[in-house]
Amino acid sequence: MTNVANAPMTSDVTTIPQALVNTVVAMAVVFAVLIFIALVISLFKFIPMLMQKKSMEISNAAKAEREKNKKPEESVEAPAPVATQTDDSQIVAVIMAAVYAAMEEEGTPIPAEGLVIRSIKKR
Amino acid sequence: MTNVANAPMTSDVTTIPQALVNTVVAMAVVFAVLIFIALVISLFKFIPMLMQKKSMEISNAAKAEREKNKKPEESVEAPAPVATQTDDSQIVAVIMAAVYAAMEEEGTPIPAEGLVIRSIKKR
Amino acid sequence: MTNVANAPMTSDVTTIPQALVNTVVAMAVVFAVLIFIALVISLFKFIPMLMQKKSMEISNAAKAEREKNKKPEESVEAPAPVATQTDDSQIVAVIMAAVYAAMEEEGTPIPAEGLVIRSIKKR
Amino acid sequence: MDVLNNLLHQTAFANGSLDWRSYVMILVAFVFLYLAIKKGYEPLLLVPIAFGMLLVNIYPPIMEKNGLLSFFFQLDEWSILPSLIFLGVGAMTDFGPLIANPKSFLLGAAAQFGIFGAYLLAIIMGFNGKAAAAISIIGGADGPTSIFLAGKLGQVDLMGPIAVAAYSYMSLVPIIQPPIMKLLTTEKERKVKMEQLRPVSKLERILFPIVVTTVVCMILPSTAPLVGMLMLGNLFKESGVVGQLAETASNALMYIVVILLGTSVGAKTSGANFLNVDTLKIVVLGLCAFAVGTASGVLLGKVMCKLSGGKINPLIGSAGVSAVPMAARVSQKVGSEADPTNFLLMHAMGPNVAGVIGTAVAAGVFMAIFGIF
Amino acid sequence: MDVLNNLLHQTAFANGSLDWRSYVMILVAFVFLYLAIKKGYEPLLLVPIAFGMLLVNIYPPIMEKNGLLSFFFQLDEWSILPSLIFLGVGAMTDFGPLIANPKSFLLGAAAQFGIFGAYLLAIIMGFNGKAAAAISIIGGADGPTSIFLAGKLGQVDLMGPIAVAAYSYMSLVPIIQPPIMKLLTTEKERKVKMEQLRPVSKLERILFPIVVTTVVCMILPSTAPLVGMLMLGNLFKESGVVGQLAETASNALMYIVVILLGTSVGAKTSGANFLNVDTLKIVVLGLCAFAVGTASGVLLGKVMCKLSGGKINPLIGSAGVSAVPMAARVSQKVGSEADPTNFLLMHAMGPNVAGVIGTAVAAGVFMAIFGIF
Amino acid sequence: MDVLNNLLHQTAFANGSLDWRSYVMILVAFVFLYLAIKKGYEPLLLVPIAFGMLLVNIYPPIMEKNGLLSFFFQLDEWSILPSLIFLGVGAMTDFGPLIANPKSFLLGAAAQFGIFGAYLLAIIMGFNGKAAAAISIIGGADGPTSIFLAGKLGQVDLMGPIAVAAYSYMSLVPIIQPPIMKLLTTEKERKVKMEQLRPVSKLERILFPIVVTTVVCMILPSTAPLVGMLMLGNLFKESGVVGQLAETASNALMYIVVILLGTSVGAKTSGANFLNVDTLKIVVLGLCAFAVGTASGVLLGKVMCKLSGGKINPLIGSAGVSAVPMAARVSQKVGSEADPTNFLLMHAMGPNVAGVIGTAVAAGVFMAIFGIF
Ligand code: NA
Ligand code: NA
Ligand code: NA
Repeated sequence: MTNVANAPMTSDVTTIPQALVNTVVAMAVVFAVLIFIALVISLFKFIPMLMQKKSMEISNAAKAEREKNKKPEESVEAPAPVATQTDDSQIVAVIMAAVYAAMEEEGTPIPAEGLVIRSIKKR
Repeated sequence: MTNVANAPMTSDVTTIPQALVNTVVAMAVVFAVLIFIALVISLFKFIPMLMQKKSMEISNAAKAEREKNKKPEESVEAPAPVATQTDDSQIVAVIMAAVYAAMEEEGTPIPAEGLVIRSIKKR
Repeated sequence: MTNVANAPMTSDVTTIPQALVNTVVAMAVVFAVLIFIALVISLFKFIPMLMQKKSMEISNAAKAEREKNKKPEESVEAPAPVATQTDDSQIVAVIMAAVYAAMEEEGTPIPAEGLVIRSIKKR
Repeated sequence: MDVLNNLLHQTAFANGSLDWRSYVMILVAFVFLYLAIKKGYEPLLLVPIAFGMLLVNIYPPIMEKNGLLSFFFQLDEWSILPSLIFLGVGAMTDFGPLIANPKSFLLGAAAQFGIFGAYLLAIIMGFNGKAAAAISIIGGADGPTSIFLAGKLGQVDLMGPIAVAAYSYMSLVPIIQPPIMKLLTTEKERKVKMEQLRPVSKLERILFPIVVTTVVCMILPSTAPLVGMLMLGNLFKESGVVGQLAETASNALMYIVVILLGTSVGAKTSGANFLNVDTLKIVVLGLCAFAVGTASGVLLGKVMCKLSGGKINPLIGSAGVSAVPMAARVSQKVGSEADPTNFLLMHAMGPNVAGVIGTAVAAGVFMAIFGIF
Repeated sequence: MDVLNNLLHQTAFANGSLDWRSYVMILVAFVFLYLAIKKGYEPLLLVPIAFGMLLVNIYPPIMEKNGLLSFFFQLDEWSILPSLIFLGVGAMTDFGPLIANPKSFLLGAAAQFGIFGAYLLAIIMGFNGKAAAAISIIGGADGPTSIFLAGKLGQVDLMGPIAVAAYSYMSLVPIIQPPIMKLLTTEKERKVKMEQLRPVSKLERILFPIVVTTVVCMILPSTAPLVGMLMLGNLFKESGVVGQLAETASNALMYIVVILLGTSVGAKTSGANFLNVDTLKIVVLGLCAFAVGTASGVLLGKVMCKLSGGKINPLIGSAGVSAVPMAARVSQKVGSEADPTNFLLMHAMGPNVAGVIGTAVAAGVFMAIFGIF
Repeated sequence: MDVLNNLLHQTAFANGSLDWRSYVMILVAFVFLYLAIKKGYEPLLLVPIAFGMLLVNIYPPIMEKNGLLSFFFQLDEWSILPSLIFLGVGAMTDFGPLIANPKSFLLGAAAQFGIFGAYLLAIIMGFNGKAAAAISIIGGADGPTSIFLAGKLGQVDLMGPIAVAAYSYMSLVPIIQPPIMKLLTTEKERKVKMEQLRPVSKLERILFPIVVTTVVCMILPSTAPLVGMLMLGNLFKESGVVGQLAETASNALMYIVVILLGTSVGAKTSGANFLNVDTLKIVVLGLCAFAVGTASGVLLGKVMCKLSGGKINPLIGSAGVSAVPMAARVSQKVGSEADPTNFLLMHAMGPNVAGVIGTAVAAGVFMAIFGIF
């Protein structure tokens, strides 16, 4: 793992001024990195709010859906599978988009296998 | 583990006719092996019958033995050790027979250690 | 791990007289080692006595100490920390003594770091 | 300020080791973590795999010489980890339903058509023989077998995509299989009720792993590490005299191995390795393999239904693709949709576990074809 | 009597492999066993370390080529064992208090001054750069990070003294910290009561390890094995879908690793290796590092107390040196001495676990400085 | 049809790698499985050993370069696995009865006559010195010590037969010992009742492993890996502060090691390796060793009975061969047959565990004789 060629300080002796510089820079980096993480993590406190909002939307959607689907024999199981299916296809779409992007980059013609997504969406 | 010399298909490219042959042969082998195991396993259903028959014989033998050995102080423990001993010596005999066979094959004179079996049988 | 140069019996064949000598010596060593351990372990029976004696001394000391320290707000916790501190500094002293010995041996001047012990002892 | 400069050049952003592919793969890792944690898709393997994916795409040296995950990966290449997972799988598997109904072996064999269908298609798509074989085994729906065969065939670079595809599709079995099953069966067939299985004695359960090891390894010796460990684990369980070994094999040892295998296989999906046409083809081939395997299992089920005079429900055929025990649960679910009083789970477990043996046999055939032993 | 002669020459007394240093080290091993068993000083690591110390000083070949402990030590050198311990630590750590109060990260950063203070002092004492860095990380009070960095910087000969010093001082935290804390704070500051922490949702707990891994490893990629494993373990715990992996990582796997790591690191303390001036210097430097880290944590705590208008108790700053969870307990204890109704434990856990991340970052900075990745 | 041809040539029947010996060994493996599972003969080791035997005789490459079991066997050769088993054994062993009655050490020493009797006989039978030593250690009735010594003396080819013989005879102890014990003792001696053992304090239990390690390893340093690990495990148990390490060492870690050691040692019994005159001789020598060890233990017991004025029951002498705890149970059983109110179990545990140390010492003497350290 040690790439000697790139090593900036291959001489084993560190002078005291060098050490001072290292210390200042290093502590600055430690603080910078930890402050940056702290900032990112402090955004987490908004997550509960977002979730609540979204879950309200979802529960509304689910309610609507449930009313739409009100056939007596399916009423118990319907909502869960529907939700699952929707999310699955979204995810498959995301993966596919990424792979497509990769292919286009490489200049490969995209074959007809787009049906993968469709075959999962159906059902 | 790859014995290249023996490798039948060291060329990396497989033609489609080759692949078709491989497929047909391979599926035939898969079916052959699994059908063969199925046949062997289907014989297992006779095991419970055999066991019942044998256990009946054993319980008769044990009963006879128990009557023969009817000394009051040993009556509780006797059957188990007897059974153990019998089986043990049978097994030792089987192993010994195999080892003897191996020795005769190699033309080694059989030494006097046959007493191993006897020393276990006795007691 | 096999130091062939030192190996006393590198010739693979052991004559019967050699084997006899080996056996006698080896059994003697086995007995010697196990008897020696047995002697050491047999001294263990004095440990409970020693412990009892020492614990009596300690409980006396602790009692005295407790009386000395009798300030109502500290009475519950005091004995334990005191004991801990005493033992700790004893141990630190032992380690230090050993390290000092090592340094003197090597002819290194002993630096001013003796304060390590003091900084632990204090408090 | 040399030091600061050096520091800046070491960051993942600046040192040139990461290109756009790495960033895409980091996103893909997040998606897999989402699927594993939120959706419960095979989390035991997808969480470590996705994390390995994340780490290698931020810090590629973790898979280079002396990198942490490269040490773990060495154990994959040597087939040690997949074999030890099979030891644990064996210690958790109940082969009772298969012993009670050995005809299930036929359905476990039929489902392997998925493997060979995908193999043919892979050859047509231009993969060389060994790569095609390694990819097609995804259709067997047994992760350790896929990794084992890819290792033995020297297809280490495909191991990442293969493992990801295998475990992803295994978790998608409840979505992939039902439409195919319904398409190929009539309502009447789906309503077929099967007789209760006979009880299986302890002696039969003990003999089973010994007999299967002997027979399979005699005919296809190169499967010995895989089939042997699977059956040894099962013998630990069924013998009843080494409960501690069964417990250790299926618990501490297996989960240690899962962690090492998952993270290291996941770390084979560096951007350049994963984001290419081959991966896309593997995704397609894997789906084909699952679909064909499901279909051929069901179709042989139909034949057996006919021949048995309607005593066998064709829906249990789809369980032959393995993905234990999910595929068997799918059979149960589709069957109970047709008739809520229909209980197929136990009957489907037979083909389900037979499919594990069938895939190992298929792997053995591939190794034989390529002269590997 | 050749044989008897040979036997006599093999004994540890006669074969010349042991000198007086070995005997001193055997005594030191006894002292450490006493401290670990009787005093409860970090026994999980000090018992194996002391036993490795005992064995290597009686039988040096146990650490030479093909010696039992040399095999285990190889796994230390390859950074496998420290990384796997961090996997287990992650699976046992609750980052909730840190998520609820991200300001704690500042205190976790401040405590790293201890490391760099010791680094400067080590350079002044004449250590070369890499040795100084490896030694100073003791101040981070994270054993696995110390061993990891010493391995990466190629300071294997210092690993024994470093590990012994690190674990010894970690267990002495309740003795070292309180006087410094009391010296630097006023009675009023110590009595500051902090508001209850907000509850942290499951989603935040799941996102935390993923975010920290991504951010830290992007900026300092060479920390990926350490930070990655720590966070993977935490993800196992918090995801809630791989309970078996969390359980295995923090139990069977971790304790196996502790046994292998402890005995082999302890066996790096052969007499010649340990009884020299460097060890004495390391003992001094380690104490300085702990003291400076404690002080700087408390001092930043004072600043934050001022800036927040007296909402933050400076005593939680000392917990930033890590030594999880002991340093946090010390904050609690000193706080409750000032006011028995003061409960600081949960608030101190934030800087405490932030200190683990901070030390890993400091280790990453050292690796970057020396061009290791 | 090339492919079909190739397939046929790969089967175990056709590829010429199996001769009649292989088939005999497969039968022998079945017999051992029968003994282990049905008869309960040391199943923890005989089940994995027999399965390794089965696999290697069907598929020899499993022990060749890069074969699954060859990797495990490497860990035997390096003495890692036997040492780790002893760690677990130590964590499960109660040395209390030995501490309470140190005279038991004499009986544990006497039983080692079995080893040296077998050694002499082996030399007479024509084995070379190292082979004779490796074989004779079977009489110590400690599997890991046998495998450890065979490895250290470079007798890897004998490891299969030695391990099989050692574990087989260990399980036959209840059949081999009683006739010898009864032959050598009078009814009156067998009826001797022994005083209750004194209670042993925690401190003594903690000091015991430390003292034994120090003394034994000082005199015979090459036993350090074995004796050290045994005593470290015991220290884990008795110290009371590292319960998790004791639990892991004696549970997850030990059973993982048992699986790896058992299968790989079993795989050293390929037909050519096992079915030869040497194996037959080993079987004979092993039995002699057990018989002589039992007899010499009992005979010294008689002497001690005399000298102590009838306070020691000679039956506890036979327990000195180890085979913990079976040999102690045999003493109990034979004693209670003479007088049903006679309880010898605890008194027999002393010589029983002393025998473990005695055999390790004997192994150390052999290593010293051959200049191995
Ligand atoms: Na399958
Ligand atoms: Na820290
Ligand atoms: Na013994």
